[in-house]
Amino acid sequence: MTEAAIDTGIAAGASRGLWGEAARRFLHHRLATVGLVVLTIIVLACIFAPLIAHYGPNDIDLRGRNQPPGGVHWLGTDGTGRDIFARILYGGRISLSVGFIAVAISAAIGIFVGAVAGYFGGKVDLFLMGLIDMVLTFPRLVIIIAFVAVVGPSILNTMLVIGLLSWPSIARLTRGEILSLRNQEFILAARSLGTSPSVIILEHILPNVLSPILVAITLDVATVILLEASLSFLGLGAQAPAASWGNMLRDARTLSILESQPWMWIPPGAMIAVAVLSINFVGDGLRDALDPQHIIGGGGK
Amino acid sequence: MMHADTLARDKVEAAGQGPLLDVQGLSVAFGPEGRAVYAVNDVSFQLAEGESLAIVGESGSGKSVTMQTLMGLIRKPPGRVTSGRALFRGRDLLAMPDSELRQIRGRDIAMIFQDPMSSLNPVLTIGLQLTEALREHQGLSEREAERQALDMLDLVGIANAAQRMQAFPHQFSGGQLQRIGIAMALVCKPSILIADEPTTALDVTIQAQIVELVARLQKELGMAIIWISHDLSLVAGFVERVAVMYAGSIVETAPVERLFAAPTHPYTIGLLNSIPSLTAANTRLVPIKGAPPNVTLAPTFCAFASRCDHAVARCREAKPVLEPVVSGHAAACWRWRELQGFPRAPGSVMATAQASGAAPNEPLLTVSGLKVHFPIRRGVLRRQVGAVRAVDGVSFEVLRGETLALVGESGCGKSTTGRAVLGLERPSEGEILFEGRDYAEATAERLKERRRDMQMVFQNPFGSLNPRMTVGRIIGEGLRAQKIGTRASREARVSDLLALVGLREAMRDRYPFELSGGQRQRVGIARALAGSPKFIIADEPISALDVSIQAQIVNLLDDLKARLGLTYLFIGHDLSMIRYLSDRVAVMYLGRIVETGTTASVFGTPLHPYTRALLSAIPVPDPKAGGTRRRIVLGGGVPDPSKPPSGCHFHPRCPRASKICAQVAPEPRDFGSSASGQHLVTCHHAGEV
Amino acid sequence: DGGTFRSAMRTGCIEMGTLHTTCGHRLDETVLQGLVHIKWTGDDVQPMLAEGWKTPDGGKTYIFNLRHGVKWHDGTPFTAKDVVFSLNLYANPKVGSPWSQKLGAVAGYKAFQDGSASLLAGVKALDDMTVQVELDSAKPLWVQLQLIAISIFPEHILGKVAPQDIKGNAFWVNRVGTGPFIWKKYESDQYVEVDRSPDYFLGAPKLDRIIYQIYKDVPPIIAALETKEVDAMSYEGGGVPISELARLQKLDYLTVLPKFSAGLPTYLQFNLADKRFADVKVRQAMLYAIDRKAIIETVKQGAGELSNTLFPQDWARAKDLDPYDYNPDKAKQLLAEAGWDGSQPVDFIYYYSDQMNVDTITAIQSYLAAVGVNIQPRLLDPAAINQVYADGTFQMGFFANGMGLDPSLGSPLVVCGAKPLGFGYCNPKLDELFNKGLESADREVRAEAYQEASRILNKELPKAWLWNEVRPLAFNNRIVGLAQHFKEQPLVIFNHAVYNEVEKWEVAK
Amino acid sequence: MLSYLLRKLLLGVPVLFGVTIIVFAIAHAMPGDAVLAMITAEAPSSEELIAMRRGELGLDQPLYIQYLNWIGQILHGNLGRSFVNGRSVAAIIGERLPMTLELMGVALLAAFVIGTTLGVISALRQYRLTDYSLTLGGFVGVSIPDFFMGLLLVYVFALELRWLPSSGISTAGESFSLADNLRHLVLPAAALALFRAAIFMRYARAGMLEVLNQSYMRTARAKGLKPSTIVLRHGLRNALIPLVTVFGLALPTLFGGSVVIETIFQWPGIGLMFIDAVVNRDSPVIMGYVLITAIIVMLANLATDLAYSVLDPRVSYD
Ligand SMILES: Nc1ncnc2c1ncn2[C@@H]1O[C@H](COP(=O)(O)OP(=O)(O)OP(=O)(O)O)[C@@H](O)[C@H]1O
Ligand SMILES: Nc1ncnc2c1ncn2[C@@H]1O[C@H](COP(=O)(O)OP(=O)(O)OP(=O)(O)O)[C@@H](O)[C@H]1O
Ligand SMILES: [Mg+2]
Ligand SMILES: [Mg+2]
Repeated sequence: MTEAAIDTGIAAGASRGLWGEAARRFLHHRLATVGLVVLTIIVLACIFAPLIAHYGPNDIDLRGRNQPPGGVHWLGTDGTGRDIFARILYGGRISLSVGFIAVAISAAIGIFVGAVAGYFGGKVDLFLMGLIDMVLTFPRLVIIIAFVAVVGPSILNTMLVIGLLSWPSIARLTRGEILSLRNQEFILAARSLGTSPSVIILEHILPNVLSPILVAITLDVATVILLEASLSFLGLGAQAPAASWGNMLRDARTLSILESQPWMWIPPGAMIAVAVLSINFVGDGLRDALDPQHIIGGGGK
Repeated sequence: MMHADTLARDKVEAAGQGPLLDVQGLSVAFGPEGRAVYAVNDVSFQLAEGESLAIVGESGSGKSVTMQTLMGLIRKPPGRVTSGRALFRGRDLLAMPDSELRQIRGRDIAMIFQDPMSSLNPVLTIGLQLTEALREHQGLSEREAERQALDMLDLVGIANAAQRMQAFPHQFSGGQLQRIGIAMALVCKPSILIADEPTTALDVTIQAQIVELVARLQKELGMAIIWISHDLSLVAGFVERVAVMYAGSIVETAPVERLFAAPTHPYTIGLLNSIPSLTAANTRLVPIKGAPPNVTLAPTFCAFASRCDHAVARCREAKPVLEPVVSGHAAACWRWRELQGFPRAPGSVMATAQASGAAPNEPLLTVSGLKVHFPIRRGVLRRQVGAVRAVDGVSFEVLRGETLALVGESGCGKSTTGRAVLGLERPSEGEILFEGRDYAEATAERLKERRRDMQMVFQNPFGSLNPRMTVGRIIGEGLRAQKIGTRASREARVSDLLALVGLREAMRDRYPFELSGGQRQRVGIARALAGSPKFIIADEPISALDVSIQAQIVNLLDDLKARLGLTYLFIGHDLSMIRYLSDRVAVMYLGRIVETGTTASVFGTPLHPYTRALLSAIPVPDPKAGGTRRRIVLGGGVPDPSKPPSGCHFHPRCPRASKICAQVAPEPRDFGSSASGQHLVTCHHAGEV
Repeated sequence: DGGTFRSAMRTGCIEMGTLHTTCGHRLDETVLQGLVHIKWTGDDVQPMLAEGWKTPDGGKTYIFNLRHGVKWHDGTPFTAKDVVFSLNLYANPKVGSPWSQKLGAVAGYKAFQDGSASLLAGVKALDDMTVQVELDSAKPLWVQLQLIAISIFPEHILGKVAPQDIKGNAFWVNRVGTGPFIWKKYESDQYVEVDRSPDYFLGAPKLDRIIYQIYKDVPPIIAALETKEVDAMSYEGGGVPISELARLQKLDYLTVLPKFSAGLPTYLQFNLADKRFADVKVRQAMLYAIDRKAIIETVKQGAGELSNTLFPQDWARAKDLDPYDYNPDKAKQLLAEAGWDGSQPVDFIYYYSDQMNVDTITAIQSYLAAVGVNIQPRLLDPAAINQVYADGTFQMGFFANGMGLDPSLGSPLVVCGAKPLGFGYCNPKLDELFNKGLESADREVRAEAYQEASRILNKELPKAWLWNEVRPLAFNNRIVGLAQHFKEQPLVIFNHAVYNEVEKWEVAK
Repeated sequence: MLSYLLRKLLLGVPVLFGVTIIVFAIAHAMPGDAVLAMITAEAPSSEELIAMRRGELGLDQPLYIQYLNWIGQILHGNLGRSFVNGRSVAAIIGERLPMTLELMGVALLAAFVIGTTLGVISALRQYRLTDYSLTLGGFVGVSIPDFFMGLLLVYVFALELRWLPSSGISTAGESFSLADNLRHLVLPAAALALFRAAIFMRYARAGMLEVLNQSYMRTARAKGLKPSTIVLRHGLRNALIPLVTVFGLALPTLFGGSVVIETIFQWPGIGLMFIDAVVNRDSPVIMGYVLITAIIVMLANLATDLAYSVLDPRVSYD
């Protein structure tokens, strides 16, 4: 009867694929689910911005500028009378896509470089570490100005530049993790079965080093969303009339607005915080979900 | 506060009555009601001043949890003590606030943990770790604390202690760390020492040293000991009383002689039966059938019932309590009275395991002059300044269908040899012929092919399974990598393999951490079998397991050998098990093989001094023999393999060494006879009696 | 104890020296001095180191009588040698000063430039206290237009320095002058401290010292004004940003002058080499499309003066200019007539990134979009702008230019072949009018020429004139003589001298 | 150990070459050059003058020659002269580097101490109110950009509370005093530190949680040590090890951050110098900055390695 009990306990999760199981664990992580729901709402709201907002993001109304939040303009208007709510939604498109895509680029490069350096070691490692040091010390300002000059300003280029400049930290992290994992016996076991290096990296190594990398990635999303604001200051990033959360914050960079028109800076700031927080919770959830050993429901109670 | 405390204690001591530790009805559960794990159920025992008690039982039976609860070390939540008292000198450990318990921890009750490496803080010097408790509890000055710590290190036999106080844990060998762990527990001269399986991870020679050490210290310091183990033979020699735990409860407790002589509980009987006997060779091991208990069920029945041959309806309905059998001997079984007449070893054991077909004479694998050196690089240019000579000239043959055992101290190069054979390590020198072919320069494709024929069961049952893959994927990995069959046929094969190694189909979707050690080990075996190899290197597949599970696995390997005609290279250090399962034995010392021969001749007439020392350290599951056997305890530790001694590697530790040993490396000589087969010994003095 | 006056300054060019840059000149007004100085009324110059001057031949030769008894702050007497030395220094090709052109009219300038002469032949010391400057041709307004912003340097110090080493010389961070204040201390990117010179030739200053606090960014200046860490946000601070105006106006210890300072025509730049802008109708349509009044009233909060031509000076503007009142329908019509293709975006460059200007560009973008002109703003920094100008790789832009004292200074924006700001515009008639304006010193005669020019510029719109920039200033009331000084002047020219009569300012007790 | 350091330093040489070559090329890809940057409408320059100035500065030569000239100077221990004001780059950097290092040092230290402390507290109180509040606060922290944080701090502490000066490194015109300097340091350092403290907090929390589960923590408790000893001596020491990496990685970003913060607070460090140099296309100064920051980052990496081996005796470099 005890055996039967064990069996039924297992049968409950019958045919658990790696991802199906992860999804189930993820949904049991309360904060992660909340984060995912919030994030989904934000993303959907941004995608369907034209249906939700009554105003266009760039519809100016010079006579109705600097209005506080109210019935007509839910979150008020800015210095040229544009509807803040609409700008938040449309701005989210830029900020979130910059955040996601740039981080995706940097994570892809970083994980790849880190994995290769860590797994193969030796001269490859030496060379890649040099590369990492080099990119780490690049002055972003110069690179960005030059980059805009050569390829022209656009959101796509912003993502590219940020992605190309911010991968070294993830690469270092990955490398360190892999170094400590490389000689684990299950890797040897995989090798002895004739598994190819690419499969070993993808199936055996990456899932096991993901957790610290996920922390870095979620924090990077925040950094990147903010970085976009500084970039638009330099001419890269969202250009003048277009909104992004970052440049909405930047536009509020005067003492008068800070003091007497908080509706211009609190919403974009809050959106960044909420988005980043949700992403982080999702990241936590993902991490726990990919770790079968994590006690379900242990997090976020 | 402190004052009143001392007073209270003095009073109890003066009264001189009652046991030192009295645990009454302790129950511990983990997790919330409804989904709880009932780890400890109604455990009671007493420990008198200066007494030594062993707690044995299967893995997961609640031994560690019981002890950690006493020490206030379990994490709450999820842990909770659901009932019970633990009176230490009359004061309830479970009821006192943590600040008060803190005064007792370390000073009055000290604990040695299972894994020495991970229970020492890696970033603090052992000096600091040794003295901090002294300074905390006795307010000693740094100097004084250091002096006492030094004494203690000397006592546990750490050479050059004064200097080593400044060293960090990673600079010690496993055996040394274990001794430091003991010293750390002992510095405050506690009244009770709890040793939680302190030797499971160590090999026999060191295990022997430590058991001896603790037994001696107990006498010298007059403390009480609780020794937790799953190895009955180990504790047999030196404890006074044994308590057997199963599924969170104590099922039997008796003085040690009595337990071995007249075990009463069916579980205890099973446990004793699974121990291979040193005297009766080649009999099949008798494991306890079934799987370890499920402790997620409320303890309302006899947890052993499902595995018990004698279980009746009653066993499944109510939980038996400990009943005295004779004075000092109690058992928790409804039927102990009826069972007393049963023979201890049920039924005559099945005949020899060597039922395999072909006569083992044609070599499958020939290793000659194998050397594996790991370069040590230093300096700006990473010049190679030396090498770890992990394997330093090893030659042996494995014949088709036989089991060759490779034994030797930890770090002597056994695993490296195995890995080199498999091609996971590039040999520095030497030749490895598999089925007559050398794969040294083989292409990746050819190597992949060889890997179908040759597989390895890795040493560490947890570390060798990817924690994020399900059992099914792990077993099927080789099939996928070798592109054997279709998806469906691979699935079917995995099912077959699961059945073959005795795992239920439902295990397929479990993760390694959800498996018990034995199950994990079987997954490793199933993975190795997946590609239908001809040859398996089994690297200490059982060393981390308890006896009954060891027995299961050994039987499995035997069955497979018989059914599939497999050939094994079996790496291990548990000699009693090796004696049982191998056809031939090769003894390794510091990168070289010192003695090779049939099992019978090596165990019967060991010729190399090192082999003799090894054999003498095998624990005997007999309390009477334990005291009388002459153990050859080797001095010092294994030398640094990057600077092996000149001549015969063993000479610095050899009781028989002479001048020539330090100068000339001996050549192997055959001492076998036609009856005993080849028996090679690499010793200048072999054969001189 | 006369107290300290702290003025915010947005410049980092102190180390470079005033010879090589256009920034940092306000400082020279208090330490170094020129022969003449702009009057605070902004319409004439007043004698400084030159006590007086005369031109016997209607503007070809000028004779300056230097002030007697003036000493450099180190005690060395000031003489004609210093003047001759300084003018030569400006023109010296080895120095490479951007101000060199100011002496372009002096006889022998060409020869000096091409290396055939080692000195400016036209500059001579007649005696210790008299200097004569001879020009190539008569220029009746030469002193008023060219001699301002030319400081006189001590020959006994800089004369020892090789011309190519003048830039970045230690002198610039330890200046020795003849002005009302003595250079005391310079802390890089922090401040310049100058102390009163009791021997100043126009009378000892009442203030003890002036500290010019250097700021790169505007918000810190506003904060410092509020916390009274600085006393003035004036020209050298770039003026109060409109977005902070309301905030500062609330503070009773500040005098905020909202409508002051102008002379900055702001316009939409067209690259006339681009066919799309060749038709004047397109350019006119742009002006009709933008509601400039609304922008000035809201985004700029009144800090702009609507203008339909280049000149900020009232007397230089005709009264009958086309007002280009907001009329989007007319704009659409004109664009249609010109065959404008609205589907092609317009590359639009700008480089003011402060809040007000970004808002302005937003508004312009929105207005233009409404008539089918789709501009895509692109922010560039000055070096990039100059490169883009040089290469002609842009279509439109939003700019302002400091015009200064006189309408004639606007010529580099519009005359034929003007580089780099002409962008292919050429109207010989206009060039002729600009020349005419310089041939006479008579305001009436000049006004006629410039008014005619203003009409042409209004009609042909080589650039779409938007407004003249107005920049509010703010002063702490504790400095007496400062705010009052500006209150009397209705429209101050941007290049106006700020520290005029600084010796009379004092700290209120 | 020593040889490890030497080897790392030697390896740094090609990296420095790489950085300088790439940045040199990129810096010259920026539109406009030092001569064009100086042109204003007030003093328009003739084409001849522009050409002459370019010739003077060597900007008319092919790029690789310019680089070789520059590297030649460097090898003679000379960082060249600023295109803008002709001053020696070494002197300018020498004057300003201490300011930046003061700001960054204090900010990094504060961020580290605050972040680690809060992270440890958060870990010890996992899934309790304190933990949630700190997590939330941390994420608000990483959502406020440097430039806005600076303004916010000025608004609150300089304008509203009037506790601290709004900008500068010391009160202008007064002789330098450390106390005055520190008063000026508080806000910019805080603006730089808060964001990073939030990041350190995240990592410290994760690290501490990991450590809390280790068996040596149980051993420490079994010895009857005081809770504070257990957390500080046994826990923190181990939790610090992974943080050291994050610490090392924070340094380069701090250089970027100090450009912004130095501008907002008029802190006369190399960040302020750098932004001017970029606007002015002053390539000797840009290159000087890049070289110095690259060297500092590399030395800091090395220091990180050293700290690693101090904190973790298992790591040995040889
Ligand atoms: N934190 C926990 N949460 C849930 N269950 C736990 C926890 N700790 C221990 N257990 C469970 O309690 C039971 C007893 O564990 P314990 O560690 O005491 O076993 P043991 O007898 O010491 O075994 P071993 O020989 O393997 O050390 C096991 O089933 C284990 O899974
Ligand atoms: N990759 C490596 N680099 C350097 N030294 C190594 C390496 N792998 C193993 N060694 C060393 O080689 C020696 C033999 O190691 P090996 O793992 O073969 O021992 P073993 O006999 O299997 O010991 P155990 O019983 O502990 O498993 C040891 O001293 C070990 O430290
Ligand atoms: Mg245990
Ligand atoms: Mg091994």
